[in-house]
Amino acid sequence: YPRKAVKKAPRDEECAVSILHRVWRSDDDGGTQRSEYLLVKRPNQGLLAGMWEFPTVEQEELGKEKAARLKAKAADSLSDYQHRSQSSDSFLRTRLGINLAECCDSVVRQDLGSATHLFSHIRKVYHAEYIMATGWHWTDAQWKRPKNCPEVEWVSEEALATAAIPTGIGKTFQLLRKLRTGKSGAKKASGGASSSSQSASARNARPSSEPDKSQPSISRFFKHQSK
Amino acid sequence: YPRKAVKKAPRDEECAVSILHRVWRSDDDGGTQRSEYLLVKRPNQGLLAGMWEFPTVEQEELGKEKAARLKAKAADSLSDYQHRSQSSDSFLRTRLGINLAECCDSVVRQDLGSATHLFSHIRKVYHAEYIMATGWHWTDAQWKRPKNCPEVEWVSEEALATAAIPTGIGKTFQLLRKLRTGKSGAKKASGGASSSSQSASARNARPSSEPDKSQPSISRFFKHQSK
Amino acid sequence: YPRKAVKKAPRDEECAVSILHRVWRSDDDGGTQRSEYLLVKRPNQGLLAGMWEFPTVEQEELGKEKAARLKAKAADSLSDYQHRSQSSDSFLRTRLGINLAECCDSVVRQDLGSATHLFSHIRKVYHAEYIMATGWHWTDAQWKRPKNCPEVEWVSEEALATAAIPTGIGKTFQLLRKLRTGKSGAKKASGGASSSSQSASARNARPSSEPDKSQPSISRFFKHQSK
Amino acid sequence: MLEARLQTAALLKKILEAVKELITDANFDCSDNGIALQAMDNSHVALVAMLLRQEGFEPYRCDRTLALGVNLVSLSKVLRSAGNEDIVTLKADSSNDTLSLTFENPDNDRISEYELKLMDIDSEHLGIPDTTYDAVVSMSSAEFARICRDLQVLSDSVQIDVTKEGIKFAAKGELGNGAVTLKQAANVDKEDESTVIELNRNCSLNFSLKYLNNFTKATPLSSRVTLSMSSEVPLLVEYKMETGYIRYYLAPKIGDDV
Amino acid sequence: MLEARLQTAALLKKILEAVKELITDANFDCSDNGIALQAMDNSHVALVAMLLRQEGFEPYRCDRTLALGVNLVSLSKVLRSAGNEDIVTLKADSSNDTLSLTFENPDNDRISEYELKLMDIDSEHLGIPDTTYDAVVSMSSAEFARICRDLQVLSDSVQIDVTKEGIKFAAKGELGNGAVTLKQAANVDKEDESTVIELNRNCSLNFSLKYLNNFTKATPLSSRVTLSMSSEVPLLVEYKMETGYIRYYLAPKIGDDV
Amino acid sequence: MLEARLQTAALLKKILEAVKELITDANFDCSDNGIALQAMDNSHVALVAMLLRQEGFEPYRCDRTLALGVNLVSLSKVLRSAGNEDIVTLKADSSNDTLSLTFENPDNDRISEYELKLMDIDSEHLGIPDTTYDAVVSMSSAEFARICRDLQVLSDSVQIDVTKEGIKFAAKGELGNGAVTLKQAANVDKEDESTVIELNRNCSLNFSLKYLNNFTKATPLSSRVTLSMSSEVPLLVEYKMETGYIRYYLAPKIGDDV
Repeated sequence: YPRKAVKKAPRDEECAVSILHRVWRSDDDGGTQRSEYLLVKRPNQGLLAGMWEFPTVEQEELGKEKAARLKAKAADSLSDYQHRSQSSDSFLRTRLGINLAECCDSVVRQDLGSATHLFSHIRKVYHAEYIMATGWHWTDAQWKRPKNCPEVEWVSEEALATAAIPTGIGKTFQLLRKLRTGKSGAKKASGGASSSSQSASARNARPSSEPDKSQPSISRFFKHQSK
Repeated sequence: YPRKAVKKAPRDEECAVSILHRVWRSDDDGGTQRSEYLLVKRPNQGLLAGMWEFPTVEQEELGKEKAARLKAKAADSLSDYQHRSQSSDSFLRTRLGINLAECCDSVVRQDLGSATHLFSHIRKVYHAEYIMATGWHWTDAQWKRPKNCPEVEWVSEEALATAAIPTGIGKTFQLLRKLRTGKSGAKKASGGASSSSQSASARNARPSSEPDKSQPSISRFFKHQSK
Repeated sequence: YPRKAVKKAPRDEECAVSILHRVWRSDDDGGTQRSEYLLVKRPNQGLLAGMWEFPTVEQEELGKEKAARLKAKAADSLSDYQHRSQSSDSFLRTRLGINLAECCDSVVRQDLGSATHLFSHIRKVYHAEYIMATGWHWTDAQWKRPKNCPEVEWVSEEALATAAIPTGIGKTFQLLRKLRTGKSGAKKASGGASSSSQSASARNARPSSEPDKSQPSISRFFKHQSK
Repeated sequence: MLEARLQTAALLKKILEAVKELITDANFDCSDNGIALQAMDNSHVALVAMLLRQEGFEPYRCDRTLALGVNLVSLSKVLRSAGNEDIVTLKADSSNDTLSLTFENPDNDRISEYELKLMDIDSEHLGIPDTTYDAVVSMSSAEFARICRDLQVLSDSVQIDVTKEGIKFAAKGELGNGAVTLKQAANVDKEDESTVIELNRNCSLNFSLKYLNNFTKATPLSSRVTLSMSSEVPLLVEYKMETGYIRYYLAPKIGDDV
Repeated sequence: MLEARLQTAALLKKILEAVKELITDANFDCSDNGIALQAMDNSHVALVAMLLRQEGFEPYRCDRTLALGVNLVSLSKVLRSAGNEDIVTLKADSSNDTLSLTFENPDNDRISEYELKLMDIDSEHLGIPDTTYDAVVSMSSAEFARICRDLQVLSDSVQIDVTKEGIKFAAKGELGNGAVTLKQAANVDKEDESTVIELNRNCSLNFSLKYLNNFTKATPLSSRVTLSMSSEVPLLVEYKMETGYIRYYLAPKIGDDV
Repeated sequence: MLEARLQTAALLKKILEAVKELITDANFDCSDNGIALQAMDNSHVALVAMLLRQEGFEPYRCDRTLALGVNLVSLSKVLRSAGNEDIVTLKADSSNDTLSLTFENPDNDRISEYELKLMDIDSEHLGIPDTTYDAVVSMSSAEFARICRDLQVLSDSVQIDVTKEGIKFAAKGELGNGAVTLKQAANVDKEDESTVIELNRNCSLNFSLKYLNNFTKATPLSSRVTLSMSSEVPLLVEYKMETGYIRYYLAPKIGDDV
C-alpha cells in the first residue's frame, strides 16, 4: 500500500446530555398519569443538521463554564458530574427557559454514566444525566422561552422510538433503559448536589466503553488513504 | 389406535386482567404505608366456580365494547392495549363501582404483556395491566357498589400467595413480579393513554408464550380418543 | 498434633439493623431532592469501639423485647420480621428520639433478608430492614434527642462508601443495593405491618448464607490449639 | 404389576433425552405388548409416540395395564446416575405410587435403587390415522440433525421440497437465504449415509425448525431417520430402534409468514 | 528460608483444585518436615488438612519454620500457567512478603517466574485427636465422586450405612428416594475399583452432600479414597499421595431435618 | 464478477474465527490478486489486514475489483454449516447485493447454497509504511497464545523485552508479578517450537493483553507467529498461511499506568 497525504487522527470530544422527563397528572384525561421527554431540534446546518436530540451542552460550552466557575471560587473540588450537572441546569434555564425549581414539584437527578460513539474523525463521549421532574405544573403559557430558543418538543417514550435521533444521542437513552431494567451495574439514584462520580461504587459502574487513555489509536500511526 | 368421534380443536380466547394495587397511609397504624390488591370472586357456577381472580373482562365483553367504540367514532386507531385499558376502566366503574379518578391521588398504569394458559380445549391469553393507585383515600363507606357487584376483597401481597387463584390468573401476577425484579426485558412504565403496544420496544418485550398463528396445533389433525 | 486446652465453639448471635433513609427537598438548594442515611456511633469501648453503624438492636435487647411482648398479649403469632421491625421502631424512638410517624410524610419499610459475618468466635446474623422516610421535614431543632443518645450523623450514599463501617454492617447495605439493582431474587416491597417472612416468595428469597442448623461446625469437635 | 429388565441403561437414557425437552410429564402405558408413551408437547403443536416392545426386555412381565405418570425431567435426572452398561430393572405396582428403578453394573458389585414418585396425569390419547404419504425419505439421522441446526441460523422455518432427484431444505431470513440439497444416492459403500426416496407425488411443505431441532434429540437412537410427508397432513419423523420406535408428528406451517 | 523443588507441576495444580473451593486463604506451614496446610472452610463446617512431606521435593531446604499466607484463588490462577510436566521451584524468605514460583519446561528453553504477594493470616490450628473409627472403608475415589454427584439430584444429605456386606449411600427427597450399594468385594483383577471394609461396629450416619461433593475435587490426586466413621465424630475422608495426603473432616448432620 | 473455489472450507472458517471478534463488518476487497481485507477494530485501536492470494483458489476469476461488504458474524454463522472438508465456491457480482457460497461435500451428494446479503460499508484504508523493525521474533504460535492467556491473570498489559538471549514477557498486578522467558534456541528436533530472534537493537515495549489475546484467535491458521517491534511504532503480529497472511497491528501503550 503506498502512503498518502496526511489526515488528522480522530479527536476526542465530550458533551453533557440531559434526559429531562416530566411526569404529571393531566386534568383533561380522567387524571391519569402522563409522562414525556424533552427533545430539542439541532440547527439547520452543520453536523446532524435538523435532527432532534436531548438537551446537550457541547464541549466548547462545557469548557467555558468550567473555566468561569473555577475562576470565580477556586472550585477545583467540583467533580466532573457536578460540573456537568450545573452546566445542564444553566443550559436549560438560559437557552430553553426551563427553571427546574419552579416548573414542577420535585426533581430527582441521576448520573447515567457515559456512552461513546465513533464518527469518522471524532470519538465523542456523551455524559448523560437523567432528570425526572414529577408533578410538572407549568402550562405552555407559563413557559417563557428566550429569544434564541431552539425548537423544542415534549414526546412520549413511544414517540422517542421513531424520532429521528442521532445514534450517539440514542445511546444515552439506552443507558437510562439499562438503569431501569437493572441489567447493568450502573449506580443507582444519588441525590442531587451531593452526588459525586468519585465514589468507589461509581468507579466500578462506569461503562466499559470508557476509553483507555494509555492506549493510542492505530490511526495515529498509519495514515488514511484515498482509495 | 382406532379413530374415534370428533372433538373440537382447542379454541383461542382472550381476556383483559387488571391488577389493581392500592397504596395508602393508614391512620390507625402509626401512619405506616399499606399496600393491597383487589380480588373479585367468580360466580358460583361455571368454569372455575367460586375462585378468586383479579378483575377480568372476558372476550365476549371485550368484543362488544370494541365494536361499540368503533361504531361511535371510527376509532380504528385505538391500539389493542388502549382498548383493553378502557374496557378495564369501564368494568371497574360499572361492575365494581370504582372510579379511579376519585378514589386516590394518582394512578400509574402499565401494560404487562400477556400470559397464556392451556385448558383442555381452550388456549386462553390473559392480557394484563398493572394499575397502581397511590394515596387511596376512599373508605369502605365511600365505595358505592352497584347492585350486581360480585364479592370483592382487598388482600395483601402475602395473602395472594395463599389465595385460591386459578393458575392462569396467577401467571399475570408473575408478569408483574418479573417486571419488578427487572429479570425480564418487559417494557417499563409507559404513561397512561399515550402508551401503545405497537412500539418497537413493546414488540420485543412480548412474552415468548405468544402463540405463533402460522403453526397449527397437532390436535387439529389427530382426533381425541376415548381410552 | 497434640491436643490443647479448651476454647469455646463459635456462638451464634442475631441482631436487627435498620437502614433509615431520609429523602426530602431542601429549601436552601434550589429545591433539589436530598437523600441521606442515618449512622450511629458505637461506644468507645468493646468490640468495634468507636466505629459507625446503622441503628442496630442487639440480640440481648431483641430477646428482652420479645419476651415482654409475648407476656403482654400472647403474641406468639408475631413473625420474626414483625418482631424485629417493632424492636427497631422502639429503638429509634427511645434511644435516638426519632418518631417515624412525625418526622416525615410517608414511610416504606422492607425486609432485606439477612447477612452473616464470621468473627473469630461469633457467627453473627444481621437481619436488615430498609426504612425509607420520604418528605422528611424535621429540622435539627425539632429532633429532641434523649439523654443517653449516642452520637448520630446523617450521611450521603457516597459518604457511606468511605465511612469506617464494620464489615458485617456493610453487608446489610449490600443487601439494599442488590434489591435495588434487581440482581438478586430478594423479595420486593411488602407494605408495613402486614409483611411476614413466612410467605412462599420470602422463603425462596432468603439469602443462601442462612446457616443450616442441622450442620454442626467442625470446631465443636476439634479443639483450638495454641501454636 | 410391571417388571421389566433391560440389558443396557443406555437405551433408556437416550429415549429420555429424546423426549424430555418436548414433554415434561407423561404416562408410560404398560401392557403385555410393552411400554408405550404418547403425548403432545406443552403448546399442543407436536405429538410424540414412543414404543418399546416387550421383546426388548428380558424378562418382561405385565399382568394388567398400568399408566405410570412420570415427570420426565426427574426420571432423566435419576437415569443420569446409571452407567451406560448397567442392567436396568423397572418395577411398578398398581397399589403403589412409585416407579422402582434398579441399576446393576456388569461386575455386579454395585447396585443403585431409586424410587421415583409417580403422578396422576390426565392425558388424552389422539388417534393417529393410517396415511399413505406422498413422499417417504430415508436418510442419515446425523445429516438431518445437522441440516436443521444449520438452517436455524437463518430462519425459524424450513421449506422441504422432495422430488425424485433428491430432497432440498431451504430457509430465508434477514441474513440471507440458504438451501441444502441431498441427492437420491446409491452410495453403496456407506449405506448409513445414503438418501433413499419413495415418491408418489412431489412435495413442498413448510415446518417449524424449532420443533424439528427438538426431534433430532433422538439422533443417538438410530443412524437413520424417515421423513414421511403429504400436503396438509402432519409430517412424521420416525427413529426406529431394534424393538420399537420414536415417532414425532408436526403439522406444516400455514399462511403468509412462512 | 524455603527452597523446594518439585518434579512435576501437576501435583501442585491438583492440590490447589482440591482445596480452593473450600478455602480462599490459608497458611502454608513450612518446616523441615515438609509443607502443611490446615484450615476450616469459610462457614467453619469442614476442616482440610494437607501434608506434602519433604521427601517429595528434591532438593528441599527449610532452615526455620515459615507460615506463608496465600490467597488460594490467586495461587491457583498462577499455577494454571505451569505446564503439567514443568519443574516447579518454590522460594520464600521470612524477610520478604512474596512467594516466588519458577516453572521450567522439560526442554529447559522456557522459564516462567512469578512473585505472588503473601498475606498475614491469623489462623488457628485445631487439634485433631487420634480416633479409632468404627468403620474404615477404602474404595475407588472415582466411584465415591460419582455417588455423591448422583445423589445430590435427590437431596442435600446422604445417609451412609456400613455393614460387613458393604457400604450403602441413601438419599431421600421430593423426587423420590435413591440408594447405591457397593458390596465388599474381592475384585481381584481391578484392585483400584474394589471396596474394602474394616469394621468394628455397624455405622449409620448422615452427611451434607454439598461438602462431600466438594471433597471429591481431590479425586485426581488418588485412585483410592478412605472413609473413616464413628457415630458423633467427624467423618474423615482421606486421599493419599505418594509423599503426603489430603484429609477432609466433616461432622455428621443432626436433628430432624436430616 | 467474482468466482473463487477453495479446496477446503476449514481455511475460510479459521480466518473468520481469527477476525470476527475484533471486527463486526468489513469489506472483502476482491481483485485479480486475490481477496483482501483491511479494517480497524470498533475502538480504532488495532488494525487487521488479511490477504488470500489468487493462487490459493482453483479456479479464481475476478475481472474487475469488487468490495463485498460483509457482516462477519453472519458469514461466520453460515460457514459453521460447512464441513471442514467441503469445497467452497464464492460468487459475487457487482450488479447484485449478495454473496453466494456453495459448499459441496467430498462425496458430491450434498450441496448447500447460501446467499448472504451484502452491506455498503464506507471504510477507509490506512496506508501501512514499510518499516525496518528493531526486533523480529519468530516463535510457536501456541506458545504465544499461552503466554498471553497466562499473563492476563495478572494484568491488562504486558511488557515485552527482546535481547539476543531471548524474549521475555512480563506483567505486574495486584496478585503479584510474573514473567515468562523464552530462550533463543536451536531446538533442532522441534522446529515448530523453537524461538528465533533477528535483532538490530534491544526492545522493551508495553502492549494491551486484551488485544494480543484477541490476535491469538488466529493460532489455528499457522504453527508459527512473527512479532515485529520497534519503539514508538505499532507491533506487527503476523500469521502466515500457505497463500496469504493475517497481520495484526497494535500501538504500544504509553504513559504512567502501563
